[in-house]
Amino acid sequence: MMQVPGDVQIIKEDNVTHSFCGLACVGWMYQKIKDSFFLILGTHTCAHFLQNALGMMIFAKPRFGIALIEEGDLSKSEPTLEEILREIKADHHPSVIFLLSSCTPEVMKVDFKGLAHHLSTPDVPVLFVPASGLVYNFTQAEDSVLHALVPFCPEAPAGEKKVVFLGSVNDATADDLRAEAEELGIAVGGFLPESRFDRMPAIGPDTVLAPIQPYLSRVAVKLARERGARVLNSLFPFGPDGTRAFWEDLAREFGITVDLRDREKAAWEKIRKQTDMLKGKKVFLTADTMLELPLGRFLKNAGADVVECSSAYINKKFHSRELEALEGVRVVEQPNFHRQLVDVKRIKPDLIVTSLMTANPFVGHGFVVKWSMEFMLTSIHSWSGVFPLANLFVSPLQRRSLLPAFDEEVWLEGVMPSAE
Amino acid sequence: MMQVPGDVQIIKEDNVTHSFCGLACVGWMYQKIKDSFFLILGTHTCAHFLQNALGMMIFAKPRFGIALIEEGDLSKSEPTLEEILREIKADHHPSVIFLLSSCTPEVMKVDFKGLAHHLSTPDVPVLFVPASGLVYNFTQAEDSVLHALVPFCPEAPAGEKKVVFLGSVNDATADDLRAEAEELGIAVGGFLPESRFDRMPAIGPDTVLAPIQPYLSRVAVKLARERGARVLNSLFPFGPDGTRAFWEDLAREFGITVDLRDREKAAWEKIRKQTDMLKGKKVFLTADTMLELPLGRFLKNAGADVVECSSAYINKKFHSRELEALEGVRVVEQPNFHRQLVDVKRIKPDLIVTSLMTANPFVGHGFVVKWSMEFMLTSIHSWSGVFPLANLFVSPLQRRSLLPAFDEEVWLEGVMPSAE
Amino acid sequence: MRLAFWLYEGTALHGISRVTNSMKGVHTVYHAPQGDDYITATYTMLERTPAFPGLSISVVRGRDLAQGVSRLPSTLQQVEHHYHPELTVIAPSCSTALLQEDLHQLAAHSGVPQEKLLVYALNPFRVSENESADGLFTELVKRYAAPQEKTAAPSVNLLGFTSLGFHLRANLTSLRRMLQTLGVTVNVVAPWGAGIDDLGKLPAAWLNIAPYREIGTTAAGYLADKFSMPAIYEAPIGVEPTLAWLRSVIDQINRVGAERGVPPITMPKLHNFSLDGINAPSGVPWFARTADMESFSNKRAFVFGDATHTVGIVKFLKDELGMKIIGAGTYLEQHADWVRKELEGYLPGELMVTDKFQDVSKVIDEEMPDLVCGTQMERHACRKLDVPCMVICPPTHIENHLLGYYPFFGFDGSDVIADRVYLSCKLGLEKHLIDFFGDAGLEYEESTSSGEPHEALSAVTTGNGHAPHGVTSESEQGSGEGDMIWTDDAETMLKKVPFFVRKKVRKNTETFARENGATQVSVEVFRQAKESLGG
Amino acid sequence: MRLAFWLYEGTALHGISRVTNSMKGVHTVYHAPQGDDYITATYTMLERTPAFPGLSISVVRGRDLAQGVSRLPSTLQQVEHHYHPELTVIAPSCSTALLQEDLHQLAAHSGVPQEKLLVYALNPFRVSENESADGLFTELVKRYAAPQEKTAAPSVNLLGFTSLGFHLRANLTSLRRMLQTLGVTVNVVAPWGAGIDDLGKLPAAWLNIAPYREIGTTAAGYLADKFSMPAIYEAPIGVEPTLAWLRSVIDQINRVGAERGVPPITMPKLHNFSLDGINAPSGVPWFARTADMESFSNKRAFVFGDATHTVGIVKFLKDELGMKIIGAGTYLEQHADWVRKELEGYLPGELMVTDKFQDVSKVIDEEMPDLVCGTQMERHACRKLDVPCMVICPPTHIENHLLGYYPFFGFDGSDVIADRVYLSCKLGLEKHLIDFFGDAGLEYEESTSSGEPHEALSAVTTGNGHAPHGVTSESEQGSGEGDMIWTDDAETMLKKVPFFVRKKVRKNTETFARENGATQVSVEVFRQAKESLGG
Repeated sequence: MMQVPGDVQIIKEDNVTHSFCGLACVGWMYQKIKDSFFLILGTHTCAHFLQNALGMMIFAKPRFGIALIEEGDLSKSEPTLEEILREIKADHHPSVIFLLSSCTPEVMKVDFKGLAHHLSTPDVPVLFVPASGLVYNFTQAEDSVLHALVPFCPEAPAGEKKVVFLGSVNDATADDLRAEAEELGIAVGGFLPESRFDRMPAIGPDTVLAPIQPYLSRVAVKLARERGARVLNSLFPFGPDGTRAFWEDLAREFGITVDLRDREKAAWEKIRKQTDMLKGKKVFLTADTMLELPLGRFLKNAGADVVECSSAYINKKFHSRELEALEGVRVVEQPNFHRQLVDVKRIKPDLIVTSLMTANPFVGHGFVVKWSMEFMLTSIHSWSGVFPLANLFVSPLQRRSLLPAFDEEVWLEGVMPSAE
Repeated sequence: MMQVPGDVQIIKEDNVTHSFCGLACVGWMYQKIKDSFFLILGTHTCAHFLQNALGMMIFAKPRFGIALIEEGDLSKSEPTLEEILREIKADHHPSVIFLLSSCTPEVMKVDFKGLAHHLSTPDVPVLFVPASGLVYNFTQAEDSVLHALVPFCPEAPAGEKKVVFLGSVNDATADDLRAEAEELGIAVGGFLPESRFDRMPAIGPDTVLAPIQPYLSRVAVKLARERGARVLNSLFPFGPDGTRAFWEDLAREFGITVDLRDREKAAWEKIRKQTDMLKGKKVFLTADTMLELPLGRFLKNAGADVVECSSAYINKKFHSRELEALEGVRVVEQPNFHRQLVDVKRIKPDLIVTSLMTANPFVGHGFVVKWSMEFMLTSIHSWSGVFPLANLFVSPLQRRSLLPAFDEEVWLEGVMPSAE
Repeated sequence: MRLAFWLYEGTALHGISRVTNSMKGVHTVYHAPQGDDYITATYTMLERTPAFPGLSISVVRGRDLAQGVSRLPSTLQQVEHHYHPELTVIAPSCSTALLQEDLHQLAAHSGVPQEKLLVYALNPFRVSENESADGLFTELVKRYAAPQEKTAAPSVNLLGFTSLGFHLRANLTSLRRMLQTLGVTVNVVAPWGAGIDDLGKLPAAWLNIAPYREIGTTAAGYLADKFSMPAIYEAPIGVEPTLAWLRSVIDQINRVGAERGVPPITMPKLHNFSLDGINAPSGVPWFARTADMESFSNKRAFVFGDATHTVGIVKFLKDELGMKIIGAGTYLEQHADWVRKELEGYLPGELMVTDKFQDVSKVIDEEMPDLVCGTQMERHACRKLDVPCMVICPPTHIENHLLGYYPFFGFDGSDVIADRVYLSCKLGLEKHLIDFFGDAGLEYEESTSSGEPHEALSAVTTGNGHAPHGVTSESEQGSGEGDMIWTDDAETMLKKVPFFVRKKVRKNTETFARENGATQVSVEVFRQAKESLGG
Repeated sequence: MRLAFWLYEGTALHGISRVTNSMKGVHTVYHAPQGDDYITATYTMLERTPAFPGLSISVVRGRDLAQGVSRLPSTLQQVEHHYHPELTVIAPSCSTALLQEDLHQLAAHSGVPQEKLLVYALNPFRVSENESADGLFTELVKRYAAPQEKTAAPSVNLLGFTSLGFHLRANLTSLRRMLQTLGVTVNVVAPWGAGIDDLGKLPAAWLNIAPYREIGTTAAGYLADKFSMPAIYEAPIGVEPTLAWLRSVIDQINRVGAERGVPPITMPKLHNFSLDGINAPSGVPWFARTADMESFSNKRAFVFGDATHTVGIVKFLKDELGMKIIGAGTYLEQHADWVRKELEGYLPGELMVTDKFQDVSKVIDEEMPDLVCGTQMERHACRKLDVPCMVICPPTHIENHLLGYYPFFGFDGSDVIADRVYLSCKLGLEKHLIDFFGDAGLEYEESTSSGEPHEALSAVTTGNGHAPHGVTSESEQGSGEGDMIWTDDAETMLKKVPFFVRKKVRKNTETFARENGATQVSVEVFRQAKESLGG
């Protein structure tokens, strides 16, 4: 157990399992940066993973692909990607190619930095993005992508005091955040990332970086170090509580004092039906997307009994405000799934927020679940995200109450060999 | 039995059954005349017929519809269609509305001519098209449609010697016929119908009408009578034999002598594989589309043994050349289906060309069939139609030879109550 | 008089021939103009009848009318001569009905024995397909059902199964299999496959099962009155209704059995009802609880059809899949009261009762449901709007007459219906993906490679290979109330909303604006609406 | 090294877990970096497993490598402690395989009894999903199958049924039902549903049935060698193959029976194989002969998939539906020779053998078949081209994992396959209609009402609600040889050809022009080509 400011205790276990590796970030990053190509130097396993994780989006020619390491390539000194890059450029004309590492070439000790440098042209830079499962979990590789983009953010001159929002969100959410900031009198410098490679925001010593996703600590540190930018230390803008703190704190950075208590209150009021339902409910968050800390905090403030809030990676500094707000909640980093399973059976939570891999088996054990992935794919930021956020938690509970009784002896018979 | 020139005997029986009424012509006429609307004054039965016959083409708003006679309308003196016409015009902006009669209003003695006249406006004429099953079979109502279009064909001045092709064919076929005529030095005046209402061909005393469909005798007679046009008396342009005769005879009308023997021979040669297969095969044509006479003639000349060639309506004059060519073949008008069934079982034809209604039951009795409707919906005219025409007859024979043996005791068990 | 394009119900004549085409040894003679036997094609093509349907037309031509000649007697003679039916049903068409001919007398002139003829002269302007079929079937049952001993072992009749019925053969198989598992014999199925002698044997069964509200219930009612035969009228659509149906069969059989001193039957282990006899009889209860089905909670369904299926499917969607029902309707006015009663508590508003498909189409256009269950007409209306639709009842298309086993009844039927709902709807995670990225993530593809954007969209949204159309861009416009102006940048924002909900969002936003006194939709109004309406 | 977008086969690890996830009491431990257990999601989501699959990952992190630490022993202990499997299979991933660790030794350090562990360390760069699964299954059979008495009554084992297999459960049900009708008992199904003790009992059966070329045949071969068990390797896909399969089962059973003095079994009446026991067991033979199926004679089909289904479907399309096969291929190089032999006489050219989906896609693009039977990849390639496609084997999508009974094996399977062919292809008459009117008949609609043309096209061409895309206008261009110029009026004429054959017509015309020495396609050349090529 380690101590963090505010006396929150983090239990650290041996592993996160049942979650994706960093390559998964390709799924949303390629859609966000619309003139990009994501090339993974990897094996059959990486390709099969993407195929299954992103199988819903099989196009004839997707804007991501695998430079496939085959048996014969193992004995070669360095991979030769020239031909593959030619193919990509001819078919897709990307403005930028992200070259993602994966486990096998890392074990092979491929010099990715040198490789990316070698492949770059003035027209189409090739940026190395470390993403392998040896180091990175699920959403974390977005941090690596943004890291790689830093050199392509112009230097903002000193004195240009603007906020740059850190984290990829869809265009509608970005519009919302920008408008909200402007309404509060905050000058907006843009988003990292923007949706085109050539439009990355200017960042300089008077930039305020406002992280809007909780898995981007490395790029925040880098920008603070390299550009002297200031990193907002607040809650993440999820839920009425987080959104109020976020905007008030951000305004404060710009010397603006705003009191959003009424707005927060109104937002809570708007989701009263939902919070009434959540009140006192035991909620268990297994580790998956690294959104768990702010989600747990919102649940706690909504009156739920967060019985465990686990996350793959917790940064004491970057997450300090969330951790403070989670005081009293059992917070686990790198949880052991076997132990979680035992605890779940003992605690019998009313709702489990968990990964695609584990959701149905939890249901099979009689629990109500919510896919953690859904929080990635729903606009849950800021004020307009309050309602969808609350609904995501409530809808499985509501649904379960409507379905008829379930005799598992009858209806699970033969569903799977392992279920017998 | 009646005698026709050339000693061909036509057996006339009591009825054609298992075929559609004239309303069916809507199916292709509305597609041919692209700025038209076809309105049928009829009952639930008419609507249900179109729904089933054209069911494959259910659009949200098709360019044909039924002015539905409901029980309350039976006691009214004359139908009031104003409101319905407003609706049609607002939704479809047709250049012309064809008002088709059907059985019930004919029994009710609705004054269709007066009605059409009353509903017509200078912008959008409403043309009466008699089409009811009390009088008209299947394709025959195209004759009525063309009849109604005659006033909208400009008068061609005397001395303007051109051919006007009579009968609706698709645009590709029309192009072919036009090009072929021009190559032979024949001036083309157009087609009745053209594919737009305002482009109907000019017809006058020096127009040569070349019927390209065998079910249009009335409009031919009308144009001869009213405009003094000359009607080509030849074979219809189906198959190498018919196509050669058609073009040679048409050219002769224009004082041009052409010898298409080589071309005919080449065309036969091109379908030799098909005619080899047809040779000696017993083919039975039940009555359906009124294409039967030229089809039977082609089959006969291709070497098949046409054991019966039935048609719903035979016009001794209009069909004289086809009838001559069919000498020796049993030709029946208005055949009795029950008798045909007996004959079929006795004669055991190798191929039956028959309607949608009867095809599968004939197959169930062990026969090989071809849908007569398919000849309506395939480009079988002139030289480029030779190959598709021959294939239509041959493909079911080929197919049957490829399928495995069929034990009807096993495979028809329970397929339909009536099959047991 | 009204302008009709397509109709839900067929004609009275169609109803008659559906019954007679179902039966053995029964012929119909239409006294009608040439072409009125077009209905033959629906049997020979949709049901692929390998024998000629027992339908002959006695053609009435204009000339005959003028001359006062009728071919009916001669046609009846020909039919008798060629086919020797046990019974010939004679029916007028709509046009000949107006002639007010005495069909009985004409029939008598045929010389065919009168007991082999039945004149069934409904008013075709008043009676349609289902009522006609139900009526004729009842007539036949009245005519032939004979008092007799009950069978020794428990037995049932299955009534109302009729040629061209929706997934008829598979439903029949599903019921047969369940009854077999219960140890109950099928005495007679009628009209499907029944001969005249089978109708005679109807009263030998212990119980009548008449699951179709449209056809067979009247006959079952007659048999109840006349022969004191109990009847079950429920359709086993869905898992819970199937369980209730099975309990009901057991209960009714055991009541008769008790009177007759036959030992009661009991409910077998439910896995005995599965196709392999060893597994859960349906996957639906588990499926409904799995994680990706959770997204179905918020799916808004609209159901329109006949009586039986409208009721069954509304209940199934709500009770077993947990979907939201935003409306339902039927084209069968004569059964509307029954549907209303059955669906009490299920509908947010009034039951829609209409036979005008344009009106139904309009409701779909306005509501933009996440799923429509309807007829072939609704499917076409929906395709235009890119609204998912599945066909649940007639009128159908040839694709509803397939070879495989796709019942709607019983446990097996629940699986089939759930699969179709699943395949029709946009899937859970995939919908999220579109919701999240909108069209935006795909526009790049559009500009660089032809065909791709469709591809992308379809793969993401439907996941079932049925591509949505990219054709809504126009149709979504201009169907608002028309009096609300959008600023350019508000329009731009709207474009960031996924295309398949854009229309709905536009409508909701305009309503919000109006309620809040705005005269146009600005970016600000749009954002307020978004926040207020929950994103 | 090559650029890959999508792959046909999964990894060796996937093959291993497909086998162990099929079984009871067997666990797999992946020695792999975090995330390599992604495969768990395919089981929990596609198969909707209500229990946790027996898969645990022993995570290898960069830090561990640097420190020379392995978590494997601890993971094995945890697995033993929490789940008590009878057997744990230990497998490396592609990255850990490179580390050349001694997994046996690491396993030994766990303290878990060695007889409960099996290290299965394939070369994941050489071995893929199917070979890995087949290999592991054979290993397990070798390890556990024990000599013993045969069962008294005729019995079979069903081998190769494996988690995530194509329409696995339905196929299994189909075989179970047929065997039951024959009066033959199923001794063991494996790996699906089998425990270690079931593997032990395998030699008790009279006969092995291993219908999947990919998985199970090697084990059946081993059992034949070691225990002299006869085996049937054919897959009963299609009516005739099913009949042959039944005869083969009877024959093999009776041979064993003769040795054992057990009376022979005989072929029952075929209607006993139908779902209701009273009708034809399949609708395919009749369906194939009906009139609208006649149009299928000229339909050109291309088949690409695994070995079992490629062979089965090519034969079915040609032999039973009478379609033309224009080509076929497989992504399983190791089975290519077998496929070639099986399809001798069926293919006009060479069997295509590739695991590059782009290459397959290119062939489809060039040939524009009337039907493609392939994998999920082909379906996507086809959608772009508006070529009808049905999925016949893995890789699949969640829609291939449904609740209902849609087997590909047996009589019931023949019905299902035929239905899918029918629904996928453009129908007979409807295709004629389009052929005849081309786009032309619909252009008017296009200009007056939005959405309508799609509507019209789709209703006419597919008849199954799956609208074709109107997006081919660009893609059809420029894919000719590129060196042939078309005059404007020839282009106009080409536009009158229905859009979905336009590309093919363009190509044929250019070939004709070239062969006839023309340097450009004029109207005249086009017409000559049309006449010469048969319209």
